[in-house]
Amino acid sequence: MPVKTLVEAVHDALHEEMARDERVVVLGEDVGFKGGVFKASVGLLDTFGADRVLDTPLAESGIVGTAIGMALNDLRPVAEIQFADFIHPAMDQIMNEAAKIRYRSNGDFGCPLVVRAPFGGGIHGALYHSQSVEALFAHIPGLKVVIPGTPYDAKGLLKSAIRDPDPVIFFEHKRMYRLFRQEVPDGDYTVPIGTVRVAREGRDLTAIAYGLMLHYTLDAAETVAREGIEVEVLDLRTLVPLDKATILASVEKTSKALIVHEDTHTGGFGAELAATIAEDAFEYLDGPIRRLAGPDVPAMPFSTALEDAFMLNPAKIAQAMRDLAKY
Amino acid sequence: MPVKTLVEAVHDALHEEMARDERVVVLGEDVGFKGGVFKASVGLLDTFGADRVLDTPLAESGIVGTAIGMALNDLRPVAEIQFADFIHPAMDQIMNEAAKIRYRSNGDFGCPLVVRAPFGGGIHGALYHSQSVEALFAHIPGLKVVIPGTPYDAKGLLKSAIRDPDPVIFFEHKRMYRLFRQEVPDGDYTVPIGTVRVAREGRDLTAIAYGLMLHYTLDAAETVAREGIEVEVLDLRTLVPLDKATILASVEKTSKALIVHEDTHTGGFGAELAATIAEDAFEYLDGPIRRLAGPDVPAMPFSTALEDAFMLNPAKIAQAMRDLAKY
Amino acid sequence: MAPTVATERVASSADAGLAPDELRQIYREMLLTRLLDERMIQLNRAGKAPFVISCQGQEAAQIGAAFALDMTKDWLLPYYRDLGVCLHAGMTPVEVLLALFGKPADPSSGGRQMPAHYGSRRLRIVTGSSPVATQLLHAVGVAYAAKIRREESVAFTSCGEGSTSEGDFHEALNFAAIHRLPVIFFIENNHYAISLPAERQMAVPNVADRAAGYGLPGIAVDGSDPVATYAAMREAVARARGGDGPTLVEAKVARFQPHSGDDDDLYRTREEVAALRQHDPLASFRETLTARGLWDDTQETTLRAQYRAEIDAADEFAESAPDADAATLFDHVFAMTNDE
Amino acid sequence: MAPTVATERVASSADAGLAPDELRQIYREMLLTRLLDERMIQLNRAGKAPFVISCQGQEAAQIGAAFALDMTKDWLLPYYRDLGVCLHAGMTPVEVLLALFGKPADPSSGGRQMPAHYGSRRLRIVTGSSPVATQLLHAVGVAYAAKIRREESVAFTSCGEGSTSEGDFHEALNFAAIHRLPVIFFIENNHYAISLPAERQMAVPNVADRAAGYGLPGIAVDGSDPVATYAAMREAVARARGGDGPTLVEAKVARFQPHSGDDDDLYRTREEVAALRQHDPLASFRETLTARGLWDDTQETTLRAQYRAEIDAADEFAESAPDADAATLFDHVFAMTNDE
Ligand SMILES: Cc1ncc(C[n+]2csc(CCOP(=O)(O)OP(=O)(O)O)c2C)c(N)n1
Ligand SMILES: Cc1ncc(C[n+]2csc(CCOP(=O)(O)OP(=O)(O)O)c2C)c(N)n1
Ligand SMILES: [Mg+2]
Ligand SMILES: [Mg+2]
Repeated sequence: MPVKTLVEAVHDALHEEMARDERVVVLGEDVGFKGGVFKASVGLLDTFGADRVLDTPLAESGIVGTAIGMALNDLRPVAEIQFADFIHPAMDQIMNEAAKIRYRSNGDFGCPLVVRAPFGGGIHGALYHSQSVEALFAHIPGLKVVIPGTPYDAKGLLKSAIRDPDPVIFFEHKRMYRLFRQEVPDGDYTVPIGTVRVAREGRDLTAIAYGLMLHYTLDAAETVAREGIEVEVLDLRTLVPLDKATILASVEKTSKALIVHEDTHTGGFGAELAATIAEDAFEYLDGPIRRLAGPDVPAMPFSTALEDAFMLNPAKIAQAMRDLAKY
Repeated sequence: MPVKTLVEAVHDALHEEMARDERVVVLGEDVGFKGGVFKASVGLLDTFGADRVLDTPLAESGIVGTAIGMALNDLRPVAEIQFADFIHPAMDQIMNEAAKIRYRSNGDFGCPLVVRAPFGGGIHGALYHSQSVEALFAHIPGLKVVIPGTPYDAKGLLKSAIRDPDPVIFFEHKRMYRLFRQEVPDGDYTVPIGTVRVAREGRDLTAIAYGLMLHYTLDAAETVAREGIEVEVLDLRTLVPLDKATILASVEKTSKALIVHEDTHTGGFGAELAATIAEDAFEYLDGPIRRLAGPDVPAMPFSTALEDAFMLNPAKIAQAMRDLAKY
Repeated sequence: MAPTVATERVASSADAGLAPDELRQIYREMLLTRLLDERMIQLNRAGKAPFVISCQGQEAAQIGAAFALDMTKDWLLPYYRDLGVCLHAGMTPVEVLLALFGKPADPSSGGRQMPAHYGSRRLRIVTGSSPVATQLLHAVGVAYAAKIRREESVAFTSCGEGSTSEGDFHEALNFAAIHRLPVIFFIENNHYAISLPAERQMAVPNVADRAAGYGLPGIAVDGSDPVATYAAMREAVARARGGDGPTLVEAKVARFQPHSGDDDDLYRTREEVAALRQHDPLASFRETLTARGLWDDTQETTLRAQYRAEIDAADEFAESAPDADAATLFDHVFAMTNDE
Repeated sequence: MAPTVATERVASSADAGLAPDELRQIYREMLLTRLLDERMIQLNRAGKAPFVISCQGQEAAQIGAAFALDMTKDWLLPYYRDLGVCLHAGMTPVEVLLALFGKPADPSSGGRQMPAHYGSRRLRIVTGSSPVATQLLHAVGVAYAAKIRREESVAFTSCGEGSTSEGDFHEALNFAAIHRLPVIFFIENNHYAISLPAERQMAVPNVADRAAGYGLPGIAVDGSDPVATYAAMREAVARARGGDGPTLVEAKVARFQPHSGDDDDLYRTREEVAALRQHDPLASFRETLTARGLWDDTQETTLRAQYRAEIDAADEFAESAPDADAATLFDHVFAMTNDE
């Protein structure tokens, strides 16, 4: 089977879905002629033409707002926001429009839209090319929020997102775009939105992560395994709708939960996970629910020393695992 | 002592701060000649003149963006967003600019800005005049988020917000504007940002609420008190920075926590409160941490039947208290 | 690049090709709009409807504009004041009143949205929200889809002059101009955005003056004249259907009522409002038609009686229609929940 | 309302009143800007600096524009390509390189922001971010504060032509025009926004064409000519200081380098870029000065050597400056934490 990077997997999903359904269009800044600043859409313009691969003006509200109009008129737009840090001008269109179209029209209209954006740090992107913004969207009912943890899932989940009748916000960790390769089948397959993947089995504690942190968490689990601590690692994959059953089943088994995310601590998606566990698996808990997250500072700095201080890493995660296992 | 409504208290704070510090300016849609759609700024234009009380064009990013510029050039702007539901176009200016100015300039610049907005439902405002958006801002380090629960606090907290050297997002529950009166001293006093108020003492469980839900929670506490359940009610008042000490002390005393908010459930600020308690007061807990929140639907409907179904009320809260007390 | 024609009055020469029957039909729709609007204000004042927003003074612009569209293929993305546009598109008084009372049979939103948030796939009215100017971008996307499918359809979208200050207005016009999309931006300039007069909303006399900066034609028209509005819109529609791209049409109108049922209107003197009402587009179009022998008092009396009866019946039906079932609160969050 | 003058070339008659010394000073600053920019590109290619963004081709516009300002009272709200503007304002090569290496002594951000995110209260440069066009609104607010305090100060803000598509551009110009604020919107039109050519960014030939729609003057100027740019800016500054409100000045420039160190520039042919470089503003201004006897090869050689030495020293200093202490990560979240 071919091995692919995450960005290649994203590209393949776009290409195959455009070939499969002529209603699929791709739009965003530099997505056409340049093929995207991360090259996720390279070649699409040549294959599918300028009507379906659209280099837009520099205007994020405009990108999402026009994409919503396209979705309302029977296209299946996939909008790229160049960096998740620049999605804010589009928040009104995403949160007040896309998320509410089906509900406000009592089901008369739907909004089959995908908004893709690279997120996350560790690339010297500083305050405005490193952000994690998933918690903001996960709070808005009417949106689905997906973050693939592997190339295989990236392709399968993006296909599901494009075929979904509702708006899906799809974040790809940019540090992972070319970090490693994985077997990714050519041709069609989907991974359903809304299912957690058990990435590693274990009995001592449950660690939940997504994006780049999934890999750091798996690394850390290997480390502590050598010390006799068996961590069950869950790859969240979808924040909304949340696969509570898999999460609760794991915590019921291990009795301890560690939640890991790169986004800042207060009000991050880890809060929702912790609260859900505290409410629904309380009887099974054998220790406090730990959140290991980015620090509550406005954003990730550029300086290597400060960036390192901001970012989690396998060592910090392993330490948290040891502490919690000991509890 | 004079008795005042919440909106009068807000008005008095604005008036007194403008009189006290000529750097204070008020801007927003209809805040001048009309005195605000809820009349919070009535009379300010006459007293302080058009330079300091500014009817802006209909553009929320513009309102906040220009207010940031004013703050950078030594004014103390208080920007009104007419309804919290319309704050989204300003999210980039609030989250990427105001919140990050001090941090990104390494302390060289500050952004002493207040953004006020009425929020909340129960007034037939439907999807776009009923929203609670506090959780989105509480997730952004660099912002303070304040929600007064009483007229007294509204005046004192707004004064603190205006004098604060950093950006403060100040939400006022519009259903509370004229719901009741309370003694509010004329003249100067402040209520510090970042402190929880124990609104009612009790030993059986801790209920945490803010805004309109504070009052429903107090009502519910009265009801269950007649059944022998003594609820300690905390008026959160400030979401960020969070007064963890008071919250944890209460939960350590009662061993049970119920969090009540009008905003929707998933990723609401209740998640942060529950997660904090689950992590830091785990040993004291004697039952699951309950969240009672708005349903995970895109927004509050207009129809009375549906609005009532969306909104919490004292009866629903009392039932949750009973269930948790029984646990 | 198409020229900017910023003029207060586009001559309605030769009735812009409208036949007498069509002129009468325009008047009828204006009248129905007015009478239904008046009824809604009464119901609001009587405490039976929590919210109302009036289009009085803007009927001529709305019906004149809508007449230039082909409702079998064009899309409407109107704003909250567009009662006239939506009635023209086929929304009935019953449907409008079902929304006023927030009843589940309301086709726009099943009673979920505030009244005047029109929408209906059947009538090709795209669901709208309260945040102003967002629909302009949707219209651009709708037009884009139509264009790449080589459909003949035009997207009509409207907003008030105040709403043109939002960034979305800028982004929409720019995008539409670059792609020469079949979209019409219809600006109903009633000179106020709640309390803010247009002179403090913008430093140019006409919204139409903005169009040139995007490379699209901007036409200002007397929106109290339905035929003039129709004429300007007809040109814009022809341009859009002919592949020549978007047009901004600005109708100068007056707002006779407060901004909404919640507005005290104290920022205008009663004299100012009374003066505006002296130039009631409904009355003056009636005079025009009467002077030309196309209308008479008997017709007027008959039609008013007919509409009153229709509105009475609609009111009774809508008021007594069943309320929403609370269990439906969770419907239509996602497609999977109940539909598809 | 002030007129729109959209013309490619404003004549630089009589050196726009600039004395020979000033002309030479402009050239010197352009040269320093170029040499420092080249050094940063080298450092990026050598793997010593993770990020670089170049202003090559835009130096004449930047220095010409900045020369029209009074740095004792005006405020700058520049964008990431404005190395020349910030050097003119008093930022030193050491300071610029400290930022390039993300060192805590960087005055703009203490190494927190990416390079080229200028800021310094001392130099009256307002801290800027990456999201484009946001600073235009800040400039409007800064100018508003100056205006109501009756200060003479002007707010200068700049961005690329692509950034004018953002809603914030619209909201800023509108607000500034309504209040006739002392703010100058300086648009550096290098005809590309990363890969997007200006013709697909907007359907008008000049950004300056947009100004009229807001009721403010828009001037397009040849940004490869520092004197012409200075002349246009001087008028704009006079207008602002005289209480006559904002101006949009568009400088037509060329971008000689890729968008940033991360850009492959494959959307342009090498021939296209080579052709642009044929009209290097640095070379042509040197020729102009030389032809007029204001500059010679000896001066050039001496100055280049001097700047090289200065940049070498700055580079050495900045590279070897201490790195940030990780504990400072939590500083300056709020004022209370460490300062005030
Ligand atoms: C984004 C947003 N901000 C504020 C409001 C509140 N609001 C509703 S209508 C209105 C004035 C609109 O004025 P205009 O565009 O001129 O339309 P008109 O009501 O006069 O027809 C305002 C400020 C809103 N609906 N949306
Ligand atoms: C809001 C936002 N969206 C996207 C980007 C990514 N981005 C950085 S520069 C740029 C192009 C800017 O082009 P232009 O305004 O013409 O300036 P230039 O770089 O050509 O000088 C883009 C898209 C950004 N920084 N901010
Ligand atoms: Mg208006
Ligand atoms: Mg450019």
